[in-house]
Amino acid sequence: MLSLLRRYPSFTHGVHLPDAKDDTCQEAIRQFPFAPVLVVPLSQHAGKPSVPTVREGEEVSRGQCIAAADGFVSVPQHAPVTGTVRRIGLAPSIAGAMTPAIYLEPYPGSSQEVAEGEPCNIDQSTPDDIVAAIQAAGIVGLGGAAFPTHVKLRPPDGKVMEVLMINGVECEPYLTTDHRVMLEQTDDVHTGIRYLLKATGATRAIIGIEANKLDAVDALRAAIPADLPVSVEPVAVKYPQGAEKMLITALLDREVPSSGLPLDVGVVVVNVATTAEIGRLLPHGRGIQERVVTISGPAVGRKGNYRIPIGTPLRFALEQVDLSPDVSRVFLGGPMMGQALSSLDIPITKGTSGFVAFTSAETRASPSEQPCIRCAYCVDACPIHLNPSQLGLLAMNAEYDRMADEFNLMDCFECGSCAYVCPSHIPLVQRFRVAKAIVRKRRAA
Amino acid sequence: MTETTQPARPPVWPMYRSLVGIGVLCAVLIVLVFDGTRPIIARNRAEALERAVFTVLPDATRRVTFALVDERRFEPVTNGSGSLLHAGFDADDRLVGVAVEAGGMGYADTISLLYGYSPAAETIVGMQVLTSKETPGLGDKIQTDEDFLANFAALDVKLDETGTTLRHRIETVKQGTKSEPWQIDGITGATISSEAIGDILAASSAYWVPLIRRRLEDLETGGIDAAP
Amino acid sequence: MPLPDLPPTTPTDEFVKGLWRENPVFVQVLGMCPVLAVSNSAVNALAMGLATTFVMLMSNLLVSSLRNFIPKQVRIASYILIIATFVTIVDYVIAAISLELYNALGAFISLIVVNCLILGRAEAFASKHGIGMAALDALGMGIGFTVALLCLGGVREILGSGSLFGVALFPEAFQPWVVMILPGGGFFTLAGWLLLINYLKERREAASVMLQETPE
Amino acid sequence: MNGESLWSIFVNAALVNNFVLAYFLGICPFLGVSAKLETAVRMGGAVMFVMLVSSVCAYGINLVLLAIGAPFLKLISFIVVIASTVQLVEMFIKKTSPTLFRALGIFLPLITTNCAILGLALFQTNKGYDFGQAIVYALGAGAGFALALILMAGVREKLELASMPNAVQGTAVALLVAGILSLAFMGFAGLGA
Amino acid sequence: MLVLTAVGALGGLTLLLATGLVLANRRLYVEEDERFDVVEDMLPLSNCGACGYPGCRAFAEALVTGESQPGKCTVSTDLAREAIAGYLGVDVGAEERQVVRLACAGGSNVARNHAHYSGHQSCQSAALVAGGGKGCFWGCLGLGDCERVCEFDAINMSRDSLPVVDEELCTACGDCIEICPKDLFSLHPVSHRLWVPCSNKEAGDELLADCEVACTACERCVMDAPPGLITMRDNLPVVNYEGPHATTKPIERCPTGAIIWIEPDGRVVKGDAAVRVLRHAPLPDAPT
Amino acid sequence: MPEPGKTLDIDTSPHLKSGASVDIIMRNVVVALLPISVFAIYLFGLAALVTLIAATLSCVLTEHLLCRANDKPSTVGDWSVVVTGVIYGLTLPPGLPVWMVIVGGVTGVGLGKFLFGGLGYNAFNPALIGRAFLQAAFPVAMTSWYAPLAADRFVTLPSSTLTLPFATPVYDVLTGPTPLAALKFDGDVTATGDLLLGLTSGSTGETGAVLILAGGLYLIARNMMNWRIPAAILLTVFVLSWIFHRIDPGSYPDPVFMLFAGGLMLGAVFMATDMVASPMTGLGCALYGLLIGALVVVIRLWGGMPEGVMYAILLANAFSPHIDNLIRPRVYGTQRRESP
Ligand SMILES: Cc1cc2nc3c(=O)[nH]c(=O)nc-3n(C[C@H](O)[C@H](O)[C@H](O)COP(=O)(O)O)c2cc1C
Ligand SMILES: Cc1cc2nc3c(=O)[nH]c(=O)nc-3n(C[C@H](O)[C@H](O)[C@H](O)COP(=O)(O)O)c2cc1C
Ligand SMILES: Cc1cc2nc3c(=O)[nH]c(=O)nc-3n(C[C@H](O)[C@H](O)[C@H](O)COP(=O)(O)O)c2cc1C
Ligand SMILES: Cc1cc2nc3c(=O)[nH]c(=O)nc-3n(C[C@H](O)[C@H](O)[C@H](O)CO)c2cc1C
Ligand code: SF4
Ligand code: SF4
Ligand code: SF4
Ligand code: SF4
Ligand code: FES
Repeated sequence: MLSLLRRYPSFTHGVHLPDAKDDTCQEAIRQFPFAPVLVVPLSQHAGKPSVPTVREGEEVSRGQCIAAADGFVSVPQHAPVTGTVRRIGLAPSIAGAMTPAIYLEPYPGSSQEVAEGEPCNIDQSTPDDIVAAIQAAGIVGLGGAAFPTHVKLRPPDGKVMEVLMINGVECEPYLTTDHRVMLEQTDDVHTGIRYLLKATGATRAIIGIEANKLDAVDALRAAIPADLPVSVEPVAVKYPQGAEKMLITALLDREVPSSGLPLDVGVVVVNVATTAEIGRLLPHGRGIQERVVTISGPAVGRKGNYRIPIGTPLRFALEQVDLSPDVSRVFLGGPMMGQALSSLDIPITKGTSGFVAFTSAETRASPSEQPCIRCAYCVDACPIHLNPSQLGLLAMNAEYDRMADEFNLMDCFECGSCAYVCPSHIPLVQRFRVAKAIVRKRRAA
Repeated sequence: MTETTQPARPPVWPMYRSLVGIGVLCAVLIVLVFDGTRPIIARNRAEALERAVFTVLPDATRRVTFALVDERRFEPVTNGSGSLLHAGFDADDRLVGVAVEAGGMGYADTISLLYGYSPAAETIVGMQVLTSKETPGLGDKIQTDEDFLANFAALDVKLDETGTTLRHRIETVKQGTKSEPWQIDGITGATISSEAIGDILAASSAYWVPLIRRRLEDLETGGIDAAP
Repeated sequence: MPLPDLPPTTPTDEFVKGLWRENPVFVQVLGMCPVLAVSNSAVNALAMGLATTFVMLMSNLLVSSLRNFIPKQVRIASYILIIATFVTIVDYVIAAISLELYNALGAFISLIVVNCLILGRAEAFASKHGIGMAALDALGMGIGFTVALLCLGGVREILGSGSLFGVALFPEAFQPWVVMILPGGGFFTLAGWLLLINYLKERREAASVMLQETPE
Repeated sequence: MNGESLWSIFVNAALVNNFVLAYFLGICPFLGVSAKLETAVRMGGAVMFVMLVSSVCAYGINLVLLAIGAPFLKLISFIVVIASTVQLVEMFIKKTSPTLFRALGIFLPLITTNCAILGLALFQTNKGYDFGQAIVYALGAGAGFALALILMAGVREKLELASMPNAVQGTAVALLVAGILSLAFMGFAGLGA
Repeated sequence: MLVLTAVGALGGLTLLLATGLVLANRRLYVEEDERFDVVEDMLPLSNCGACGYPGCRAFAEALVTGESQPGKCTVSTDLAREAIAGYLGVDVGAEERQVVRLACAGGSNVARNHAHYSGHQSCQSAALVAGGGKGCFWGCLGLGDCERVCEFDAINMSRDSLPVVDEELCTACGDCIEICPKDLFSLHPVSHRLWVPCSNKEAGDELLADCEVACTACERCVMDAPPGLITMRDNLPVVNYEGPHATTKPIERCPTGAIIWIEPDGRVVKGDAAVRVLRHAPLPDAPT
Repeated sequence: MPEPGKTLDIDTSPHLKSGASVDIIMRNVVVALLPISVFAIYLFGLAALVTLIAATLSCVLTEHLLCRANDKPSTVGDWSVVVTGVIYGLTLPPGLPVWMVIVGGVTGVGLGKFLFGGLGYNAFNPALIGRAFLQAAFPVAMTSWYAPLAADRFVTLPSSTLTLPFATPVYDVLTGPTPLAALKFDGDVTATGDLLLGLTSGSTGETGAVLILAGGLYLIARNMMNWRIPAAILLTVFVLSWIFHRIDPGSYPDPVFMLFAGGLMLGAVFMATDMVASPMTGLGCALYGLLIGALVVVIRLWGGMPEGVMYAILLANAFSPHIDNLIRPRVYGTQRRESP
C-alpha cells in the first residue's frame, strides 16, 4: 500500500485535491479571434514597466516591439495585432489598480502576419546573446509569477547552474495549459531546452511532470533529440508539487535554503510553457504576443485551451466561451492560488495561465470562521513545515514581528494548503499575506 | 534634588548607628515578649501534652517524662530532647502505662501521634493523633472516627519468647475484616491514612515495647523518685 | 521625591483606600501566600488578618518615627529587622493565647515577615509620611487585608466544612466540598472573587459610558 | 533525628508537597514572573540557587542559636542572614560574571524576601533535618518551584493568544491555572511514602 | 542574662550586616541618575512611541540628558509636560501638536464598489484581493482596521464606513498610518487646515460614477489659490504648507468638495460650489 | 455573460475547501462514543443512563447559558461541548448523585473551557477538569463503585443517584472496588477474562476496552484522531509495567492487567487525544503519550491513589505547550534548529 503511494518522487506534507482537469485536458489548443480593442499593459512582469516606443495614432504591425525594456529587470512588449495605437492611458489591472497600457485597435482587413525578426541561431550565439534574445522576445515566466526569464538565467558570479529544471507539473486544479503545450509543442519544448542549456551552462535538464499527465511524459520522452541531455520524470500527484522548491526536493532531494533561490542549490527552474515559447520564438526572432490560456470552471460553456493574443479584454474572451449569466466568481489562475477578479475589464497578460469561473451555485455562503482547535491538519499540510495554527493565532493578535522572527512567516509561499484543510475555516493564508505585507513595510521603514 | 547630587561615598556612622540601634531595640523587645510569654506557653504545652497522655493512658493521673540514655536506660527529665517517653501513674503511684510519641508519612504529610502502652496488659490502650495534614473529612477520620479509635483500646503487642520481637506485627486490615487482636480495622475511603497509622504503630512498638519491658523497673522506680 | 501633581490626600483617604480602591488582596494582589494558605476557615482568616494588621501597624509606626534616622542604604535591612521583631512577638503572643490556633496557622505566622505587603507599606508609605498617616494607612490596609481574608475564608469554610466560624450552618446531611479546603480550592476561590470584582467593575464602566453617551 | 530517606524528601518537597501548589509559598513571584516562559526558566534557576544558599545558612544559624540558647532569635536571624547573604552573592555575581547576572542575578533581590525561601528555612529546622537532608530538601523544593513556574508559564503563554472574557484576564486566569495545576499535582499524593 | 545574649547576638549580627553594607556600598556604588525614575513616573507610561523613542523609559532618559524635550510627548497633558519641564529646569520645547488626516472622503454613501468582497472583514485582507473591490482603487475600504488599531479611541467609523479622527484624542502615534493598506493617513500639524481628502490619481468627470466626491483634477483650486500655494501632482492638488496657507480661497469653486477647510473644532467646511450629498444609504455595487 | 448590473464576488485564495469542519469532526467523535455508552448502560443500567444524560445536559446547558449571558452567539452548534459532556459522563462512577454530576459539568465547561476563551483555547481537558474537581471535592462519592450487571439495574436507580442537592449520598447496595483499587488496597487480582470483557466495576465508560479501541480505530481511519498519542501511551504502559512485572511479579501487576484495568483505555483513546490540549507535531504527540504513560505507571505503582490516568493527562496537558515549543518541525530550507 505504501509502496503504491510512494511510486513517484515527491516532497513531505502537501494536500490531495480533486483535480477537475478532465474538462479541458483533451481539448486541443484553439486560436482565438481578435477583440475590437486590445489593451497591452506596460507592466506585465515583475520589475520595471516597459517604456512605450509608439505614439498615439501610430500604426503598428503584429509582433512589432511597441514598448522597450527599461533596464535589465524589465522586458519589451510586442504588438499582439496589426492595427492602430488608439491611446496610451490607464487600464484596470488584476490588482484592481489602474496602470498604464497601450490601447490597440486591429485593422479589420489585415492578414495578421507576424513580423519576422532577427533569428537567434543557437550554434553561433554566446550564452549572453541568448539571454539578450530572450529578453528581446519579452519572455517572462508563464507559470504565473511573470518574472523576466532572462534575469534567472544570469547567475551572479561564483554560482554555477548545474541542472535546468523544466516545470511541467501544473498542480492547480482545472488548469491544463502546460499539459496541452507539452502534448502539442513537444519540439518547441526541446528546442527551448537547447537554448536554455546553452544560456545557463547547465549540464542536464529534467522535465518534471505530475503523474496524472503520463501521456505528456510519453510524448516528451519520445521526442527527445539524441544529443540533448534531457530526462522526463513523473512526480507524485500532490499539491503544491509545482512550486519550484517542492519540485527540486522531489527530483533532486535538495532543499532550497530559506529565503534563498534555486540557484543556491545549482538549479534553475523554468516553466514548460515558458520553455516552449522560447523554442517557438527565438529561431524566428519574434516577440511574445499571444499565449495559451485555459478557460474552465462550472460557469464556462465552452471550456478549453485557447491561444489568445496578449491584451485581449477578459470580457471579450469570456463572451467567446459562453460564460453563464449566473457567474459569481472568476479567478485568474487556479482556484488554489488564483486571484479573484473584481472586474472583467482587465486584459489578458503574459502571466495569465488560465481563468476559472464559478456560478453562484458553487458559491455557498462561506462557512463562518471558528477558533483553531489545534487539529494540526494544517501542520501536516504545510509543505514548508511551518506551524500555520500558531501563525494564525499570532496574526489574530497582531504579533507580526514574532511571526516573522520566531515562526518563519516569510518562508510561507502562500500555497493555501493550510487554509484548504482547516476545519475551522480560518483564512490562514489571507492572514499571512497581511502579516507579510506589514512585516515588509516595517522592515523597509 | 538632594539625592541626585548624593556623594558616591555613603555616610558610614549613620549606617552603623541605625542598624545596630535597631538591632538592639529589637533584641530587647523580643526578649521582653519571650520572657513574658514563656511560662504561659510552657504551661499550655504541658497541659496539652498532659491531656494527650491522659487520653491515651485512661487510668493515669500523673505524668513523668523519661529519656532514653545511652540507648540502655531510662532517666526522668524535666525538659529534654531526643526520644522521650511519658510514664503515667495512677493515684497510688503505680505505673499504669507508657505514652510514646511516634510519627511517619501519611497521605498528605507526616502524621505524628501519641499512643499508650500498658506493660501489664501487654496491649496498646489508647492512641491520639497530635498533628496531621490529612484531608479534612476523609483522612482526618483517623482523628475523629469513633469506630477507628476503638481499635486502640486494646491492641495486642505481646512479645514472643525471645523477648526482643513482637509476636505479631500490628497491621491494618480492610474495614470490617478485623479478626485478630493485633489488627486494626481500617477506614474505607481513607485506606492510606489508616494504614499509615498502623505502620507508624507497628514500627514504633517493635522498637519501644521490647525496650520498655526490659527496663520496666527504671520507669517504675524512677517515677517515684522524680515525683515532686 | 514629591511628584508635582500628586493629588492632595486627607486622613480619611489614606484610611479608606486600603479597604477598596487599593485593597491589598483584590486590587494589588499582594501577600497572597497567607491569604491562600490560612483562609480555609473563617477563624484562621480572622486571626491571620489581625496578626498581619498588628505587625503592619507597629512596623509602620516604628518606621515612620525612625524615618529620618535611617539612611537610605540600610533602609530595607532596617525594615526587615523591625518587621521580623514584631512578627516574633506576635508568634509568641498567639502561642500564649491559644496553642490550637497557633498550630492551625502553622508557619504562616512566621511568614508574615516576608509578606510582600508589609515591607511594601513600610517602604512606599511609612518611610515618607508622618506617624499619624502611617498608622491610618496600616489600619486601612490591614482591615482591607482582613476583610479580604474573611471573604475567602468564609466561602471556603461554608462550602468546605458547612460551617462558619465553626458553627454548623446546614443539616447533618450536608456534603462538604473537600476541594475548597484544599490548595486548589484556595486558588479557585480567590480567582472567583477577582472575577466577580472585575466583572462588577466592567459593568460599572459600561454603565458610565452609557450615561455619557445617552444625552446625544 | 528525622529518618526520612533522601529520595523521599526530594519527591515530597518537589511534587507531593510542592511549595507553590500545596503549601502556598512564594505565590507572589509565582504569579508575577510566570507570564513569560523565558523569565520563568531563569527565575526557576535563581530560586533553586537561593534555596540552596538559604538552606545552608539556616542550618548554620540554627546550630549557633541552639549553642547560645537563643531560639527566639531564629526568625529574625534567618531573614537577616539569608537576605544579606543573597545580596552579597548578587553583588558578587554582578562583579564577576555580567552574563550570569543578566541571566539569574536580576531575580535575586526579588526572591530574597520571599515566603518560599524563609518557609524552607523554617520547615527544615522544624523537621529537624540533618545537613544532607536539608540540602536535598532545598533541592527538591527548588526543583518543585521551578517546575510549577515553568508549567504555569507555558500555559500562560499559550493563553496569551486566547480570546478570554475581559474579566478573566490577568491575575484571575493565572489563579485558575494555578488551581488546576494544584488539582493535577494531587495525583502525586503518596508518592514519597 | 537572656537580654544580654539577645542584645549581643543581634547587635553582633547587625554590626556585621552594617559592615557588609558599607563595604558593598563602597565597592559597588553605581551612579545612576535618579531623575530617570522621577521623569518616567511623570510620563503617561503608555509606551506609544510617538516621541520617537522606544518606550517612556527611553524617552525619560532622553529628557534627562537633554536629548529631547517634554513637548515631544504627545500623549501627556500640558500640565504634566510643564511639570516635567519645571522639574528638569528646561524649556517645554513644545512642537506643534500633530494629528493624522485621512486623504479620502469616499464613504459608502458616495463611493461605489465594483465587486463584493466577502472574505475576512479587514481592510488589509481586502486590499490584497483585487484591491478590495472598491470602484476607486485608492479609496478607503471602510472595514475599520484603523479604528481597531488605535489604542486611544481616536478613530471611529462613521455610519458611511469612513474613519473619523478625533483630533483631541489623536496622539500621532502613527499606528493607523502603518496599518492602512491604502496609505491614506498622514501626520500634519493641527494648523494645517487646508486639506485634500482624496487620493484618486485619475482625472476626468467619469470618476464621479465611482465616487461623487472625487477630485476630478479640474485645477480650479490651483487657479483660485495665491500663486504657488497649490500645484497639481498625479492629478491631485498638493498644498505647499511651507508658505502661508491659511486661506479658504481654493475651496470655493471645487465642484466636488475634494479640497476642504478644517475648522479648529474639527468641523469640515466645503466650498459653496461643492455637491452636497445628503444621502445616507450606501450606493449599490456597480460594475463599470 | 453576467447579467447586467451583476457584480462579482471576490474573496481570497484558496477558493477550494476540503470538506472538513469542526462540527463534522465532533459529531464523529460522538458516534465513536456511542457503543461505549450503550455498553455502559447495559452494564450499569439506569444509573449509567442517568449519569450520561445529566453529564451531557449540564455541559451543553452551561455552555449555552454562559454564551448567552455574555452576549455571544451560542457555540453549542459546533458539537464540541457534546463530546465534552459525553466523555465527562463516561468518566464518572455510575450512580454518582446527579447534583454532583451537574456541579462537575458546570465546573468543567465553565471553568475549564469558557473562562479560557471557549473552544480551542482551553489549555486543559475540560471533561477532566470537571472530574478532577469532583474527585477533590467529593472523594468518597467518587470512589464508590457499583458492581456491574446487578439484577435490577434496568428497573431501579441506586439510592445515591437521586441524593438531594448538597446532601451526602447514602449507598444502600454494597459497593465493590475497581480492579485497580482491589489490587492496591486488597492485593486482589481481577480475572483477565472479566477485565477484557469489561465485566468489572469502574467508571461508567471505562470498562468496555474493546469498544473503546473500536471507536478509536474508527476515528483514526477518518483522520480525526492522532493515532500516535494512544499508541505511545499504551506502548509505554505496556513496556514499563512488563519490565517491573519481570523484576518482581509479586508486587507489580502484569502488563495486560495494567492496560485493561481502570481508565487507561478511555483516557488514552478519547481524552489524551483532545487536540486542543495536546501537542501538534507527530514527534510531540509521541513524547506526550510517553509522558502520560510513564506518569500513569508511576502513580499506579507507587502513588497513593489506585488510578492516575486523569492526573497524568492533566499534567501532560500542562506540558504540551512546552512540547510544542521544543519540538518544532524543521522548516523547509533551514538547518535543524537548536531547541531554544
Ligand atoms: C531579485 C530577484 C532575483 C531573482 N534571481 C533569480 C535567479 O538568479 N535565479 C532564479 O532561478 N530565479 C531568480 N528569481 C526568481 C525566483 O527564483 C522565482 O522564480 C520567482 O520568485 C517566482 O517563483 P515562484 O513562482 O515559485 O514563487 C529572482 C527573483 C527576484 C525577485
Ligand atoms: C504553491 C505554488 C505552486 C506552483 N505551481 C506551479 C505549477 O504547477 N506549475 C508551474 O509551472 N509553476 C508553478 N509554480 C511556480 C514555480 O514555483 C516557479 O516559479 C515556476 O515554475 C518558474 O517558472 P517560470 O518563471 O517560467 O514561470 C508554483 C509556485 C507556487 C508557490
Ligand atoms: C482530594 C483527595 C483527598 C484524599 N485524601 C485522602 C486522605 O486524607 N487519606 C486517605 O487515606 N486517602 C485519601 N485520598 C485517597 C482516596 O480516597 C483513596 O481512593 C482511598 O484512600 C482508598 O479508597 P478505599 O479505601 O475506598 O479503597 C484522597 C483522595 C482525594 C482525591
Ligand atoms: C479525538 C477527540 C477527543 C476529544 N476528547 C475530549 C475530551 O477528553 N474532553 C473534552 O472535554 N473534549 C474532548 N474533545 C472535544 C473537544 O476537543 C473539546 O470540547 C475541546 O477541548 C473544548 O475546547 C475531543 C475531541 C476529539 C476530536
Ligand atoms: S500558505 Fe504558507 S503556511 Fe499555509 S501551507 Fe502554504 S506555505 Fe504553509
Ligand atoms: S487546520 Fe485550522 S483548526 Fe486545525 S490546527 Fe490548523 S488552524 Fe487550527
Ligand atoms: S482608512 Fe485605511 S485602515 Fe481605515 S478603514 Fe479606510 S482603508 Fe481601512
Ligand atoms: S475618489 Fe478620492 S474621495 Fe473618492 S474614494 Fe477615491 S480617494 Fe476617496
Ligand atoms: S506573600 Fe508569599 S510571596 Fe508574597
